[in-house]
Formats: sequence, structure tokens, C-alpha cells
Amino acid sequence: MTEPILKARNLVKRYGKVTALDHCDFELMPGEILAVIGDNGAGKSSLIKALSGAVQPDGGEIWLDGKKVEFASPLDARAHGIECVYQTLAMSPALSIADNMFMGRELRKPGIMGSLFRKLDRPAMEKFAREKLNELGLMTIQNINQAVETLSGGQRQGVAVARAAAFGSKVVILDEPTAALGVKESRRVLELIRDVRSRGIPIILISHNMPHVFEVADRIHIHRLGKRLCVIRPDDYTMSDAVAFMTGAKEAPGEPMAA
Amino acid sequence: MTEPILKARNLVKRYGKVTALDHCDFELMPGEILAVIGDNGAGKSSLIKALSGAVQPDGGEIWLDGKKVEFASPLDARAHGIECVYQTLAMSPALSIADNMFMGRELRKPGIMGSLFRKLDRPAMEKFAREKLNELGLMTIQNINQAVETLSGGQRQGVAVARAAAFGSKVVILDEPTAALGVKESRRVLELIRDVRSRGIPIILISHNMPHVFEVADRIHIHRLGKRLCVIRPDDYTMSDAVAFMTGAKEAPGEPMAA
Amino acid sequence: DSACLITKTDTNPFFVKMKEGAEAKAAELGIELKSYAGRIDGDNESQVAAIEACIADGAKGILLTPSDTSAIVDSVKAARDAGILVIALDTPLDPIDAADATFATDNFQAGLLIGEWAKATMGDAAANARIGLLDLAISQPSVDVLRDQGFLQGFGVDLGDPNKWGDETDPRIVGHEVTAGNEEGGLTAMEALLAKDPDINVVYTINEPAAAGAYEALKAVGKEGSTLIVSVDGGCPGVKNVAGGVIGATSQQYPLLMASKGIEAIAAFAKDGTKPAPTEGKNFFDTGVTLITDKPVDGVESIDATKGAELCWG
Amino acid sequence: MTSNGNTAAGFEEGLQGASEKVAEFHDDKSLLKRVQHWLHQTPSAVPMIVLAVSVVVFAILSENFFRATTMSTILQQIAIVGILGCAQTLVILTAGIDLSVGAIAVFSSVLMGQLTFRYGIPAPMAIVLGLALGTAMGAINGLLISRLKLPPFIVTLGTWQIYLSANFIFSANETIRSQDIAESAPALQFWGNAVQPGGVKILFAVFLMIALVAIMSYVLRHTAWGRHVYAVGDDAEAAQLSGVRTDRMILQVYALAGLFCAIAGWVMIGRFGSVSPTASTGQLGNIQSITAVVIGGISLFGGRGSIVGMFFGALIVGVFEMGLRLVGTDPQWTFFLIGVLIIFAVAVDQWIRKVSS
Amino acid sequence: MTSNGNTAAGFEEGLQGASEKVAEFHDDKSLLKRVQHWLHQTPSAVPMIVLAVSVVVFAILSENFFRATTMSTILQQIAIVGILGCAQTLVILTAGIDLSVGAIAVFSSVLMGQLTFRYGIPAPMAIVLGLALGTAMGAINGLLISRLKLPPFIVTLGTWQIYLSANFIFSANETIRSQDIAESAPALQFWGNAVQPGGVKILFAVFLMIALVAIMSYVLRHTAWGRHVYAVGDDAEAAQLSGVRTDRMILQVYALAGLFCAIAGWVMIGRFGSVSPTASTGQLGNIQSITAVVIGGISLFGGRGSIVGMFFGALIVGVFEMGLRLVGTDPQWTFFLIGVLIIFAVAVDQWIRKVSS
Ligand SMILES: Nc1ncnc2c1ncn2[C@@H]1O[C@H](COP(=O)(O)OP(=O)(O)OP(=O)(O)O)[C@@H](O)[C@H]1O
Ligand SMILES: Nc1ncnc2c1ncn2[C@@H]1O[C@H](COP(=O)(O)OP(=O)(O)OP(=O)(O)O)[C@@H](O)[C@H]1O
Ligand SMILES: OC[C@H]1O[C@](O)(CO)[C@@H](O)[C@@H]1O
Ligand SMILES: [Mg+2]
Ligand SMILES: [Mg+2]
Repeated sequence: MTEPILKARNLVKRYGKVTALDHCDFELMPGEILAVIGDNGAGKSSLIKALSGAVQPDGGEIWLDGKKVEFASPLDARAHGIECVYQTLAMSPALSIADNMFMGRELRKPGIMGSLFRKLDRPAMEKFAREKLNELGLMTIQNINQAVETLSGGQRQGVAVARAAAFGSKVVILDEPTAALGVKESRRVLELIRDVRSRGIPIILISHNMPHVFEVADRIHIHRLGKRLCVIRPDDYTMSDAVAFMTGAKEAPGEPMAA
Repeated sequence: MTEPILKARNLVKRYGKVTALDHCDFELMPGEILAVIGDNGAGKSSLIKALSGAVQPDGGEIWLDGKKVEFASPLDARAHGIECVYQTLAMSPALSIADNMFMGRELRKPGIMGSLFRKLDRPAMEKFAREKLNELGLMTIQNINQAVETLSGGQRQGVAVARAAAFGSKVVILDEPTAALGVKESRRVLELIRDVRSRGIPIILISHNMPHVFEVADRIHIHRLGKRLCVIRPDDYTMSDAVAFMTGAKEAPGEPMAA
Repeated sequence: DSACLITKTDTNPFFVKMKEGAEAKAAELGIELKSYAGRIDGDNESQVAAIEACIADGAKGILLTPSDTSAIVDSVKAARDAGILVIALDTPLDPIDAADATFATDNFQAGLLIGEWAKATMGDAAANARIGLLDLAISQPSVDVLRDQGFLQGFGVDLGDPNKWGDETDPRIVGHEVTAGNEEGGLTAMEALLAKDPDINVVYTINEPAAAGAYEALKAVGKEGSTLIVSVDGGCPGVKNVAGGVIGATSQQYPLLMASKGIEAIAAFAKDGTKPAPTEGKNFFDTGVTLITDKPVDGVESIDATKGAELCWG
Repeated sequence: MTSNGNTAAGFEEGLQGASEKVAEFHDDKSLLKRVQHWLHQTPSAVPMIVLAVSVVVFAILSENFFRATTMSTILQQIAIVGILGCAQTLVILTAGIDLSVGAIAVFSSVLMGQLTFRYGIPAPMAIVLGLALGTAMGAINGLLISRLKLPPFIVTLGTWQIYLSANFIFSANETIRSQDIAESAPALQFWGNAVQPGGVKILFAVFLMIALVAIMSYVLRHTAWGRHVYAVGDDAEAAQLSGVRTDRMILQVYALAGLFCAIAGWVMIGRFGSVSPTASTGQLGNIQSITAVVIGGISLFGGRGSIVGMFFGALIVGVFEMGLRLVGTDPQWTFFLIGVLIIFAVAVDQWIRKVSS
Repeated sequence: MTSNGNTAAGFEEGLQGASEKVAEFHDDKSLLKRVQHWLHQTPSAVPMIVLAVSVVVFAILSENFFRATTMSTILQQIAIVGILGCAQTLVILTAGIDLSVGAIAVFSSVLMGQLTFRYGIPAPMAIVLGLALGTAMGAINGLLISRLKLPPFIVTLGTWQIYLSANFIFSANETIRSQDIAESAPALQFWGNAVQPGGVKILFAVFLMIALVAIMSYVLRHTAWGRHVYAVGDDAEAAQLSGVRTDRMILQVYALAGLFCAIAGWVMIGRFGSVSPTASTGQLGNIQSITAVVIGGISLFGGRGSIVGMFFGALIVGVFEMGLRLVGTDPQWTFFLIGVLIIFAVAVDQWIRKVSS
């Protein structure tokens, strides 16, 4: 086995009385699709928020590419090549698709207009955004300057996923990217995930949809009560087993990190 | 065939440039579970909002039990025995579970305290709420006076469903009640739905989850581009067919109301 | 023994001086003085609350420059019922006998002096004067009415009802605007009058801060030389402005005198219950008023700015 | 139910015997935590404690402070703000804000006065009319907010100016003198009467304020209408969907707030004796009442807090102002310290919410 | 990928050949709709039109109105509100509010004046210090809001009182005379200088205001920082998650607002000539600037609107005040009509949003 690209040990995160992460471990291998499954409130979102700098864990350590990292903010994680689509999507409704895609990494005009007057290079950003959306064949958006709030839920989710896919150079994280999507729209997202992986970028996928998970995942991280319970391969176990593990109905297999 | 308990004809609802409902028809039979499926943005939520008084349609007519009705507000629909769990749950986060369950239909103390001073009968409301939650075996809530905001997403959805199930005397409507739920939690909601039906109350269930739909539905209303495309029985068609109809991949069967 | 000083604001230099004078006198006579003020000129409620605090504090006397001369009367009565000596300073109550005594400038006289001076200075042109009036507040407290009407009388304008300003019909009047008695108010009010009639050539102002604001507005349109500004106060900055030609004439008041007389009266009252007496022939104690100008005219008594500077306050 | 149902969801058989445990809870039993928890449960506790502390401090600093007469004076000084605070509390609980409260109060008092004196309507009748017109002014706010869906801040910013200038125009800036009122329309000054148990004068106005707070506290806590006020402020859309007539509710709340303001206007006549269109309540009443509400721990985002907290908030400001006056601080220092107090009160509140969340 | 994957989602084969159509759009091409759409796309259009209409109306009603001198007077009257409006716009775009703008402006002007006259610091140095201190006051607001997570309304309600009373205490209520400043520290009055093309006097202050609006319009529209301001106001959490340092942003915005207020304070010296701690801007600057922002079509909920709209908003108020004065209405009618204007402007805005949504 090669070295994990993203690794965490003993992550702890408390919200008041609730311990959302309770000495949780995590590993993502290069080039893989790792699914994370678990009951509601198991701490999945908290885990990926800690990995992507959206929350600061109260304890524990994170390594990226073998180097210890501490992300003070999502921007920080992004600078290291980690892109995340959060459960809430994290888009600014009144801003345009291009504005949203480039939020926090805007392109500036070349020359003095950019360096001194810090003028945005709108045409370049729009061109890139249009390309990315088309390239991913995800949707039929007429106007790249449309405000995000005028998009349907599915289109919005598409823009968020496209943003992550376009900019994630090391790791792409998706938190329940298909929860609100219909059958057709979900299918597209799954295709996109495969697409990203085929570019060599590993993906963390959180989902409650077992068929989807077993379809695309290379490995499945099962989360329970704030901890990693075990990691399984979809070929070794059935969906029924996975469900039994994650709900505590069955004893988890004796893998290294089992709680 | 008996008379439909809830029927609509030619419903129209426009939001600015978008026509969410485009001369849509609808029928719910007594005692049945009717699933409504369709792409994102097909107009499913708009349909049930119109049926439950949450929006006023721009055109069209609705009959309940054979009588024409016009609901000015959800309260109005409720007075007619129609209960709805909206996609957004519609709970007041800072208020207690009991407050939320009885919102708009509070119990008052007997005697002069209730009639003149309009004092709420807290103990009675709490008792009822606790009973309902236990009876439905849905969750382990310690304190009925807990603010709803302190509940997990799953628990919250449970309270909303329990409220509808407890008070719906004619029709219970559920809009994607399991979208954010895990495997275990979803299963409970499905059980609850069967439970309500077994009390003789018909249910409208909106869901993107085909296996769930085909498992519990007696009939499936397929919605497309703001209209009812067709109604099928799960025994007559496969999931694959249903998906093909709703996405426009296949021509819908020649049922009466096909577009 | 303790006493209270309640002024309209604690930001107008006039009241700042008044407070200093009262403090000095109180220290000399061994009286403990607490000072209160409204938030803005016209803030009656704060003055009511201050009176109530003085009652609670067991003060022997209150010196009050009322912001709303009729609205405050009941509170004054409550204080007097509690055995406190209440003296109005600077601005008489409405009715004037609601206070035990009033130590003030004869405000009508103050207005009259500058009115007569302006009329005499303009000579024949007075018949076609364009007059702007910068008043205090829309509630028309007594001091506001007295000075305004005094000025108009002095200038030879028919007053209509002498108990209010604004009902005159003389076509020479361009308009009345309120200033809250400060620079900014004076400036914007003057700008409004100028927009109404750019040919204004006489400006009455309620006090010197308002006059300073009016001057800036006139300067902005280059009319500072050709417009006559008259005012009331005689504070040191105002007297300097007379010397510098900013203000043509001002009626000087004596706030330090009001304050020290007031404290003395309270001290006397605390000792043996004697109440101060008004000036002969008037229903208040007149602390005097003097016209200051460097361009004296016949028939109106005045002193020059150098002399005025010796008497000025603040 | 259907033939293919159970196959599709076949993996769910894994659920059999699923555990009931949901998440781990560490019950922290430290004293500090328990105190925080209690404070969190009791929204009016923080202002109550601040109040008690400030009373003690001022009693030490000034011998004249902790006396029955001083206390009754403080109560009478906050009567108007307290009544306006009832109006403001209702509105803020619905996540609104009412900048026009002071203007409605002053205009209502002017209406009562002028209807009596200028138009010769008998005083009791004029009072009823004044109350009705104040309610109507509130209702106009409510209509603009609930029907036209305009933000409360802007609507009441506009009507504040409108009502206040209408008040000046209508009154022709005339003050009606106390003596005249006492003589020919004493009903207008009703709330200025007092009881004197043991020589300490307590205005009727004070009892009225306390009664209004008590009644509204009952209504908000123990009636359906009160719960609906909270629900609307918490999440208006959710309230609407779960059966509250949100629009009607908002209209009622602003109209009732208007009524309270008109009552405050009537009380103003009793307290000040005269009727004056320039009363500074017209300018400052909104900020004063919002300050009481905020110090009282009511959330400006709606849905959280208690009207009793507002009462303590008003009392705290009253105690501060009187205390600092008696101590003899410069008035500007009083304003300064009240500014600090506002921020401090809200910071404490935030801290409690955060730690005990 | 995995053995059982495709069986589980087997029903999805129904997707083959799925249509691409998503929802039906009726493109309404009526003129009214197109106008509405254009208005919706151009947030400063409504105030611009209101402005044009009111200028025309007043020009008809009063012959003195449409004159170069009157126009330049209006511009100079709104210079201070316009600069405070720049500060307020920034803050409101982040969904905040700043009630302390006027207090910061007045205190800064007093600081500049007293540092020169009382402490003998050379005027240019005193100006720099005054600007720095104004920025610091804004930064204090920003710190309380971004670090302690207190609501902007409450923080600035508190600091408004704090800065204003600090201003009175520090100045000892002394006014510095215009003539003294002109003599020994003319730099303080810099913005009161004027150019006179064709005899019409235009203050430097007017050019400054226009320059600031232009610069901020560029910054908000064409730089990343500007987009981030909008993003924070639109949805602060989303902005944070998508890579904006929200806390730092908010701190910067309030600090910059403080700087603008201090600039306004400097301009006040030029415009009023003297330095006065009682300038009513301290009390009214917040309401005046909020009014300009609101009439200018900027949403109080943040994230929507343009600073050019604020400029038109300030101009509309200026035109109204001057126009109504010239027409000879009672000043109270001016306030009344401005109240109506505020509500009207927002109602129109709401209507456009609704119909063209
Ligand atoms: N901001 C927060 N404040 C307080 N508690 C929180 C917060 N975020 C999460 N929690 C709590 O932490 C626990 C873990 O939440 P988390 O969102 O990580 O669960 P999850 O596994 O993503 O659940 P789901 O499948 O429902 O998304 C839950 O009990 C939740 O209530
Ligand atoms: N309040 C609203 N304002 C404007 N447009 C709306 C509104 N509500 C719905 N729409 C639009 O109406 C159409 C139908 O929406 P609706 O919510 O009914 O779809 P749905 O079938 O429930 O979709 P989903 O499966 O995503 O919940 C969509 O295009 C949506 O954008
Ligand atoms: O604001 C009006 C007040 O201003 C003064 O003239 C002092 O400047 C006082 O005499 C008067 O009461
Ligand atoms: Mg989650
Ligand atoms: Mg929906």
C-alpha cells in the first residue's frame, strides 16, 4: 500500500455538550473514491469540515501528502489543493455563476490594471467557467452571468460540484451531493465523480444512498458515534452488511482502526 | 372506482417567468398511498403547496370529498383535515416540541381560564405530544419541552411527520420526508407511512427514492414540466419505466390525463 | 447644602461658562453643586428627569435654563412644593411666575437693540430690506420669541401677535428658519434662506453660534461683505467676530452674573428662607444687556468691541 | 406491498437489531456550566442580576440613592419608556423593529390634547379617539409591512418622520399648558395622580406600566396568540406553513404596539402635565425603548426573550441615570457608561448562549 | 466499478434518452415586463429616475430651483451625507448597520481641531492622526462584531453613545472659531475651498464626495475585495466556506467605514468653517446616511445594491429639501414628504423585484 494522500489521527470536535468527533481517524489513498457512510448525526460532515479547514478541531492531527498541516480556514485548505462541496452548497445567491466559481481565487487583469488597480479579469473568468460547465456536460446554462439564485436546486448543486472538480488539484470532497437531486441529476453527478477520479484526483464522497456508494466507491469508511468504525471494500461485503455495521446491528469486522 | 377524496383540475401556478404548474390535474383515492415523482423543478412541491393552501393557485379548482374548496392558508386546509410535512419542515426552532406540534391548534384550559383568559393547557398538550411520539415509536426524546433546534435533523423530521400523522384526519402529505435521512431513519418513516394508511388515512408521498416509492406506493403520479404526465401502478411497470417516463426518455402510457 | 444647575445643553459655550461661574461661586460659598443638561436644545424630558433627581437628592435650590418654557412648568411646581427654590436663568418660564425668580437678560430689549441698530445702519435702504431670521426651535421657547420680536420691533416691522414669531406679514421678511442655536443649524438654515432669496441683506440670529454658521453660508456665496448680521450673546468669540466684521452688532449678555446671582440667592434661601426680588418695574431680575458694535449709530447706545472684550465671557 | 418493493431495498435487512444510541453526550456537571445553563434557561436572569448589582453599587456610592422616594422616582421616570418598551418588545419578538414608537406616542398625546382644547370634544372621548388613532398609526405600519412586504426598519423610518411632522403640523407647534388641562380636562392628566403610602408618592402611571408588563408577560407565555408571536419571529415562513396567519399576526402586533404607544402618550400628559409636540420622546423614544429591549436580553433577530427582561432593561437604564446623577457624574459620562452597558449586556448574553449551547 | 453496483441502481437504465428540457419558460415580451427587467438589472435606475422627475417637478414649481447656484448648493449640502453614505453603504452591503457614523465624523473633526489648537500639533499631522483615530473607532466596531459576534445594530448603538459622549468630554464643549482656523491651520479647512467656473462656486468637498463614490463603485464592482463584500452580505456562512475570510473582511469594512467618517469629519471643518462638538451630524448622521442608502435601493439585508444608488439617494433627499423650501412649504412638510419618499422608493423597488423575479 502506498502512503495516504490525506490522513488524520485522533480528531476531536465538540459542540457544547455534543462530541461530534470522538478521536476519529481517517485515511484517503491516492486516486481512490472513498465513500463515508453513517447514521444521521454520526459526525460525517464534522469530519470533512475538519479536513477542509471549515472548522478547527479541538484535538488531533492532519497530514497531507505526508506533511503535517493545520488549516485555519477553507481558503487555507484550498491553497493546498483541497476542494469541498459542503452539504449546504456554500454559494452566494445574488452573485453570478462565475463570481461564485472564482470566489476567493479571482483572476486579475494582466499588467498594471491587475497589479496596481487590482481589476478583475471578467472575460477570462467567464470563459473558464463556461468551459468547465460545458466540459462536464452538466447543464444547459444560457448565461454565465446569471445570479445563482435563479438556478434550480439541481443546477446549483451542479455548479458547486463543477467548481470543486475544476479546482481540486489534490483532493475533492463531496458532502451528500445528491440528497436533493432527482434520478437523472444524481446520475450526472456520479458520472462527474468518476470523471474526476479518472484525472487522478482522489474523492471523498459522503452519501446515504447505498446503491450509489457501492457503485462508485473503491473503499467505504463507516462512521459511527463520531469515530471511524471500520473501512471496508464494496467487493468484500454486501450493502446489508454495511448498513448493519453503521447502525450497530452487527459487530464491525476487526480491522485495524475499529473502535 | 370510488370517488377521489382529493381532486384537482387545471391547476396553474406561475412564479415570474416560470410556470411551476401548467394546467395540472390530480387525484387521491381514499385509503391509498399515492407517490408523486418527477425531476427536480418539475413542480411537485408547488402542486402539494397548492393542495394544502400554502400557495394560492393562479387557476384551477380543487375538490375535497366531492366538495369544491378554496384554501386561503395552510390553517384553512388543516381545518379540513389536510396535514402537510413540507420539504422545509416548517418548525419554529426556538419553540418546544409540544408548542410546534400544536401550533395553530393549541388546547386551552377548561373553564373560565381557557374561555376568558385563553390560557393554554400545557400539561394536556405535553401529554398528547409525548404519547404520539411514543406511540409511533419514532424516537427517544427525553424532554418534550426541548426546543426543536436542539434536535438532530432526523429527530426533527420525525416530529414533523408525527405531527402530520397525529392530526391528519382526511389526508396526510409528505414532501420528500427522507431526503436528509440515513438508512435507519428512512426506514422508520416508511413504517410510519404504512401505519397511517392502516388507520384508513390516505397519503401523498413525494420522493426521489425509487425503491422507496415502489415499495410503499399503491399508485404513482408522474409529474413532468408542471403537469401530470400519467399515473401508473407499481405492479404494472418497472422502476426503469417510471424513470423513463418522468425524464421524458420514453413516451408515457396513454392514460386519460397524459399531456 | 446642595444646589443644582440644569442647562439646555452642556455644549453651548454660553452654558459652559454659566456652569463655570456657578461652580466658582458655589465653591466660594461652600455649596455643593451638581450640573445637568439636556441632550439637545429643546430636550424637555431630560430636564424633567434632572429636576426629579435634584428633588431626590434633597437640593436646596435649582437653577434652570428651561428648554421648553411651558412644558416644564409642572416639574418646577413639584420641586417648589418639595421646598426647593427654583430660579430660571437666561430664559423665563411661561408663565414667568412659575419660578420663584428669574435672572435673565431682558431678551426683548436685546432684540430691540440690534433691530434699531440694523435699521439705523441701513438708513433709507431699510425700507426695502430683505430680512432673514434664524430662530431657535419650532417650539418657540420664550427666549426665541422675545429676541425675534424685539428685533422686528426695533427694525420697524409690525409684529402681529407678539407672543409668536412667523405670523408677520411684512413683505421685507424672506423667511424664518430654525437653527437649534448651533453652527451647523445656522449654516443650513442660512443656505435655505439664500436659495429662497439670494438678495437677503439683513440677518437676525438667535445667538452667536448660529451667527457663525450663517456667516459661513454667506461667505460661501461671496456675500459676507454685503450682508448685515446681528446677534445676541456677547461671548468672547462673538465679540471678536464683531471686531473682525463678521457680526455687525451683538447684544451682550452676562451669564456669569446670572449664575453667581443665582447661587447667592440659593445660599441666602438656605440660610433664612429669603427669596430674591426682581428688578424694579420688571417681573424678573435683569442681569443687563449692552449693545456691542464698532459702527455705532445715533440714538442707540453701544460700546465698541475693545470695551466689549473686557466684559465678555468664554 | 408491491412485488418488487422489498428486493430494491433489500440491503436494509442489515438494520435488524440496529442500536438505538444516537450520539455521545458528556454531561458536564461543573458549577460554572450549571450556572450558565440556568442563565440560559431564564432569559431575564442576566438583566435581573445586572440590576441588583447596580442598585447595590449606587447605594454604596450615594446615601440618597437607596431610599423609597428615589426608587419611586426612578419608577416614574421609566414609566413611559417601559410602556413604549412593551410595544417595542412585541414588535422585536416578531423580528421587526419600530422606529416610530416615540412619534406615535407624542402625536397621540397631541391629538388627545387638541381634540379636547381646539375642537371641544369631551376629554374622555378625546382620549378614546387618541388611543384609536394611535392604534391606526400602528396598523398603517403593520399594513405596509405585512401586505407590501416592506422591511420594518424602512417602513417605520418613514412613518417616524411622517407621524412626527404630522404632529408638528397638526399641533401648529402649540403647547397646551398644564394649568389649563388641570382646570378643564383633568382626565388627560389621570396617570399623573399618585398614591402616597407612607408619604412615598407613586404615580398611577407606574402601576399601569407594571400591569401592562404583567399582562403581556401572561399573554406571551400562556396564550396561543403569544406563542404565535414567538413563532413568527422565529421563522415566519415556518409559522405560516404550520398554521399561523402570519400577515394578520404582524398587522395585529403593530396595531397593538400603536395602542401601547398611544397609552404612553396619554401617560406623558399625566407625567409632564402639559401637552407638547416637541417632547423629545418623539425623537428619542425609539432608541430608548430599543435600548431597554436589548439590555433586557431580547434578541433583535426575533423569537427569543421575555418582556420581563425588557422591564429590567428599562429599570437598569433608569437606575444608571439616576445613580450617576446622584453621584454627580457629568451627564456625558452617563451617556458614555450607558453605551458601555448596552454592549456589555449583549456580550454577556452572547457568552451564555455560546457556552451553554 | 463494483460487482453489485449496477444491479442496485438498475432502474436507472430508464434514463437513456432522457430529455434535456427542464422547465417551461414563457418569455413575456411585453414592454412593461421588459422595462421591469431592465430596472431589475440596473439597481441604481429607480433612484436615478426619481431624481430626474423631482428635479423637473421642482424646476416647474420654482423658478429659483433650476439654477447653477442652487444645484451647486444642493451638492455642497449633501457632501457630508454622501461621504457618510459611502461608509454606510459598505457596512450595509455586508448586512450590517452602522449607527455610529455621525459620531465618528464629529469626534474625528474635534480631534483634528483640538490636536492642532490645544496640543499644538501641526495641522497636517493632526489630520493624519484624526483620520487614524476615526479608522480605529470603526475598527473597534468591527472587532466587537467580528470577534465577539455581537449584532451590528447593538454594537453601533452602544459605540454611537460612547463616541459622541467621548467627543463632548474630550472637547470640553469648546468650539474652535472659523477665523482662528483660517489664520493658523488652514489645512483643516481645505475642503471648504472652491473652484469658480463661470462664477458658480463648487466646493472641493463636492469633488471629493464624487471621487469617493467613483472609487468605491470601481472597487465594489471590479475587484475581488468588492465581490467579497457582496458575498459576505449575501450569505456570510457560504462566503466563509467558499474561501472568504469573513471576519477579516468585516473588520476591514468597519475600519474603512471609520476612515470615511473621519474624512467626513475633516470635510465638516471645511464646510462649517468651525469645529463644533455639537454638530447635529453626531445625532442625525446615521439616520441621514441610512436614508440615502435606502432610497438608493440598497437592501438592508445585505448583498444587493450599488453605491451609485446611494449617491442618487442622497441627491434626492437634497433636491427634496431644497426644492420644498423654495416652493415655500413649511419645513415640517419637507420631513413629511421625505418620510413618504422613503417608503415609496422601497415599495417601488420591492415591486420591481417581485414582478421581474
Ligand atoms: N454547529 C453545530 N452546533 C452544534 N452542534 C452541532 C453543530 N454541527 C454539528 N453538530 C452536532 O454534531 C453532531 C454531528 O453532526 P454532523 O453534521 O457531523 O453529522 P452527520 O454525520 O453529517 O449527519 P447527517 O447525515 O445528518 O448530515 C450532531 O449531533 C449535530 O447535532
Ligand atoms: N417561491 C418561488 N419563487 C420562484 N420560483 C419558484 C418558487 N417556488 C418554486 N419555483 C420554481 O417553480 C418550479 C417548480 O418548483 P417546485 O419546487 O415545485 O419543484 P419540485 O418538483 O418540488 O422540485 P424538487 O424535486 O427539486 O423539490 C421550479 O422551476 C422552481 O424554481
Ligand atoms: O439656544 C438659545 C440659547 O442660546 C443662548 O443665546 C446662548 O448662546 C442663550 O441665551 C439661549 O438660551
Ligand atoms: Mg452531514
Ligand atoms: Mg420539491
